[in-house]
Amino acid sequence: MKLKDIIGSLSLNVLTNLDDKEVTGVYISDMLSDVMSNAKAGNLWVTIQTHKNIVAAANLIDISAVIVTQGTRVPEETIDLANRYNVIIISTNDSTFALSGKLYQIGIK
Amino acid sequence: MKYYHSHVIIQERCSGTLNCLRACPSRALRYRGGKIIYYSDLCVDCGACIDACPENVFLPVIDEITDFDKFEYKIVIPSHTLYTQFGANIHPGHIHQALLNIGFDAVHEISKHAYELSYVVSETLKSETLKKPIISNFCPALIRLIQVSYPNLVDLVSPFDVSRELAAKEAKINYSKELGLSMDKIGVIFISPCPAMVVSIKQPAEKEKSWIDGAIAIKDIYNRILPEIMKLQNDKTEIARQKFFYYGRSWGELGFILRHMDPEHTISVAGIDSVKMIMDDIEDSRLKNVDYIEAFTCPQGCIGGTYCVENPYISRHTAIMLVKKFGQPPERDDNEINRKIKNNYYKLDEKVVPRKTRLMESDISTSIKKMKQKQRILTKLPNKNCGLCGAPTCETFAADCAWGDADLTDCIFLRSGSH
Amino acid sequence: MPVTAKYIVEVKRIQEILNAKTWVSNISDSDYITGIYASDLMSDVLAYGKPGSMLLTGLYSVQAIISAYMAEFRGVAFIRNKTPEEETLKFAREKGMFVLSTASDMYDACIKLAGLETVIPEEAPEAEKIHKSDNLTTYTFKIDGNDFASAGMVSTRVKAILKSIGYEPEIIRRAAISIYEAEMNVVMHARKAEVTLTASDKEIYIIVIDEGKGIGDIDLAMQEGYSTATEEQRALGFGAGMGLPNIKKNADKLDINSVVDVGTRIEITFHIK
Amino acid sequence: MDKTKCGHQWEMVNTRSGFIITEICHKCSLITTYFSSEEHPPLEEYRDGEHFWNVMSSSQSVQFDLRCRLCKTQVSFDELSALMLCTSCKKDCKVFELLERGQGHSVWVYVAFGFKPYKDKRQLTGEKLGILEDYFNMKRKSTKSSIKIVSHELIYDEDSCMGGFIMDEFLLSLDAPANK
Repeated sequence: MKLKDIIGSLSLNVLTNLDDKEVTGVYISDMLSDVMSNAKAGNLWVTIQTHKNIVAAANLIDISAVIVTQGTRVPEETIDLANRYNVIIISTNDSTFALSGKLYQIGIK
Repeated sequence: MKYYHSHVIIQERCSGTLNCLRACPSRALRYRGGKIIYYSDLCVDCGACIDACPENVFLPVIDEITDFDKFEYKIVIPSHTLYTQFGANIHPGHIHQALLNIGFDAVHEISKHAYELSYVVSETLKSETLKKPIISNFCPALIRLIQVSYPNLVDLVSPFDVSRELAAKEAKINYSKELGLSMDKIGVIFISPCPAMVVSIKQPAEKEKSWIDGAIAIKDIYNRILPEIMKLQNDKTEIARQKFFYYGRSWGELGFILRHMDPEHTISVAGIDSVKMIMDDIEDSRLKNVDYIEAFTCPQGCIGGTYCVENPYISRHTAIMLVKKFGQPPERDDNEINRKIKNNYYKLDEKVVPRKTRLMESDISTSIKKMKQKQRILTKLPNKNCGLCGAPTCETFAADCAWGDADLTDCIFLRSGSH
Repeated sequence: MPVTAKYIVEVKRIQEILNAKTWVSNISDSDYITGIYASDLMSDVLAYGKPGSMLLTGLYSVQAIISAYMAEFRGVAFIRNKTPEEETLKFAREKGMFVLSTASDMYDACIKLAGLETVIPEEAPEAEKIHKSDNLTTYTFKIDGNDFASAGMVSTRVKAILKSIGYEPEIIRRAAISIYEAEMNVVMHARKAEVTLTASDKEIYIIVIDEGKGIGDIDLAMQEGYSTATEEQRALGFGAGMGLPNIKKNADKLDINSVVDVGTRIEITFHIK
Repeated sequence: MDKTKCGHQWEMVNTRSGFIITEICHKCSLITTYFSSEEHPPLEEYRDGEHFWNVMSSSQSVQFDLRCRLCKTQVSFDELSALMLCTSCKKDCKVFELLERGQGHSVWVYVAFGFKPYKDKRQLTGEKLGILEDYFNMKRKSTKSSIKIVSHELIYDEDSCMGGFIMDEFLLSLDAPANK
């Protein structure tokens, strides 16, 4: 599924530059070491972490986009770094649990 | 911003008595991982930790007499409090002579300036438009307390420089003229009753630089001048009535600033808890018809300072007796003072501004999130304030957890579930 | 249209759906949870987790169960077949919480459980929205009528809270004065009262509900100098008839509802700029 | 199959969760780091020979091996404590030089840190760094960029490193790292 379609159908806020990517699957975790060892390239990564270190992990694994839940404010520093590394960060006011339900409903398995 | 503080912590000496945690009125100390943790942003330099620790872990940062050998001419300004440390039979003139005997070149008396200042303040209070009550800025620990805990009150802090600074300014200027020496060759040394005044000299809250070059603790100089005073007593030495020997009417005990002011519209308060009560009242606009507040964080005022030697109640008695026996008002030239008021001679260069502490977040939402966490944690804590987690109270522990400085598992009640 | 999710699921259903292993049960057949919070970050569990929920986490530290307990959760489910530590299990047994573990990863577990959610569309009134937002914190205080000795305590505590949050000094000053006046009114005229402070990034909202004689004529009570204080109270310097007018002067919004011989409800609002 | 000729296809196996614990000796200020599968680091200071160790921090982390799907060669990465994305730095640092050189071609530089003290502990060999780099590059889908993994030895001054660390230091603390 295309990232732009997901953003459109769930009306998510894009915080960084956006280029369209293919999304394959979802990985939920707030642990960077967990993402490094278990997430797959192309995954949507759902988290409430906003530290700039998420860019390091997302870039390493080639995550399609990071979705920050719970409306957590993402620091400028993180957004600047994400733009430099073409990491896409998206935000939603939903909780991680509520968002998973919606992602499933639009067909991401 | 890096704050200068009055003590250093010698961790090796600490065996974990936790006395300091409980003594600290600003809740700036913790004991974690076998070490004392010091949140210096909350510290008001009251010196309670120095007093409370039986192991001398808190080492006061203070100058030694030899530190001033670099100056060609050394002027000493004793705090009012020094005069109350030797009993009511010792004439202040003998104390001055003893200071000269141990190597100072001149003594400059402070009470003339206190007297002058009280006139300046009384004149200012006549203004109808002035925001009142004015809070005395004599006690630097009080200023820090206002900066940290009562940011709304900074505007009420007296806009005039304190007597010790005015004394140093005058001494430096006059001696420089008289001796033909440049000001940097003249050292002005203050004899301090407390760590807070030392800090106010090293890092003033309301101006660029202090007129005073350094400070010595009363307790450090006490042993040096006591033998000299005894010698002078034995020899029945005539007191040299040099022109700078003014005997003020007050010696640093609670109420001394107010001596020269209208008691109907003034309040005097000492001891940090009582001071906080009054500050709360001011914030709630609950004090009606009060124009001026004299407040000291030490119990009984400066005579209760950490660096004092004598018991404050005896000092208080001595102070009363000294006034009775030797007190005489210094001469005052009101016209001259009025001229100086016009020239802003007494005004401070800068205003006191609130201080940010580690608990203040950049935005309200983050702050509220933290407060909510703290509140939730607090309801699950035993509220026994046992201190075993290393925080002085359950409330401070909850805040530390919320602000990420402590782990929930540090609470032994939470771990064993015994409540 | 605002949508609120109602989530009430029996714990044994969760066990079945996740094909979960039960480490600590402490639950009866009819026990249920009212929400699910999926997170590895304990600060957010404490800040946003709703009481009655279950924590779904990959964080197998004992901190997880302690944070869940603090947030008044019913229990914890660990993902990826993590074996909980003995300390976690001991804690759960002591606090009457359940501990499960499942082979699913977080997304898998979430989507399985999300199917159980009953979504009820709900028109939320604008006024209630802010109080339902996550960005607020609520405190409750009690005041006793005639307790002149403690008068001012609530105002002092409210002020301390507002200061810690870091509002502008000016708004704190106005709030402190208003609460102090409201507190004095209770002490002088009512039997007892409850004060609720709700602080958010948009407003400070204070409700004082008292049981007492009530106010007969609110317009009259709003006039400066009007007072029903007794001679004794006035001799002590209270009851100058400036209470309500002073609150009105300081607050951004003041609502008063009163029933004679029952009590008064005062709502004071301060807007954050 | 000849292992030397195998065009390895790496997969991550044998992942173990645990904690990276950092300790300091307060007598000589030496810092040691190690991986522990126990949650609780030693709370009290303890003595080990001439050192008195105190815990400075503990971060949740994983250790893993990489195994080739084809020839079954298995390589352990027990010497790796954390990966850090180099983001910006002083010019004197070789890693930053690499980054600047790579930016135009979208090569992102990660530093692989070993365990301290570096001179006393076995460190990742150049060969292993290459394997790790291959693994992540193979895993990545992007054709626009690739990653480069280098040893911490190239760093000019570790204490001033401001990069993005892939480790979970703040999970347990209630203060979200964003606010640090």
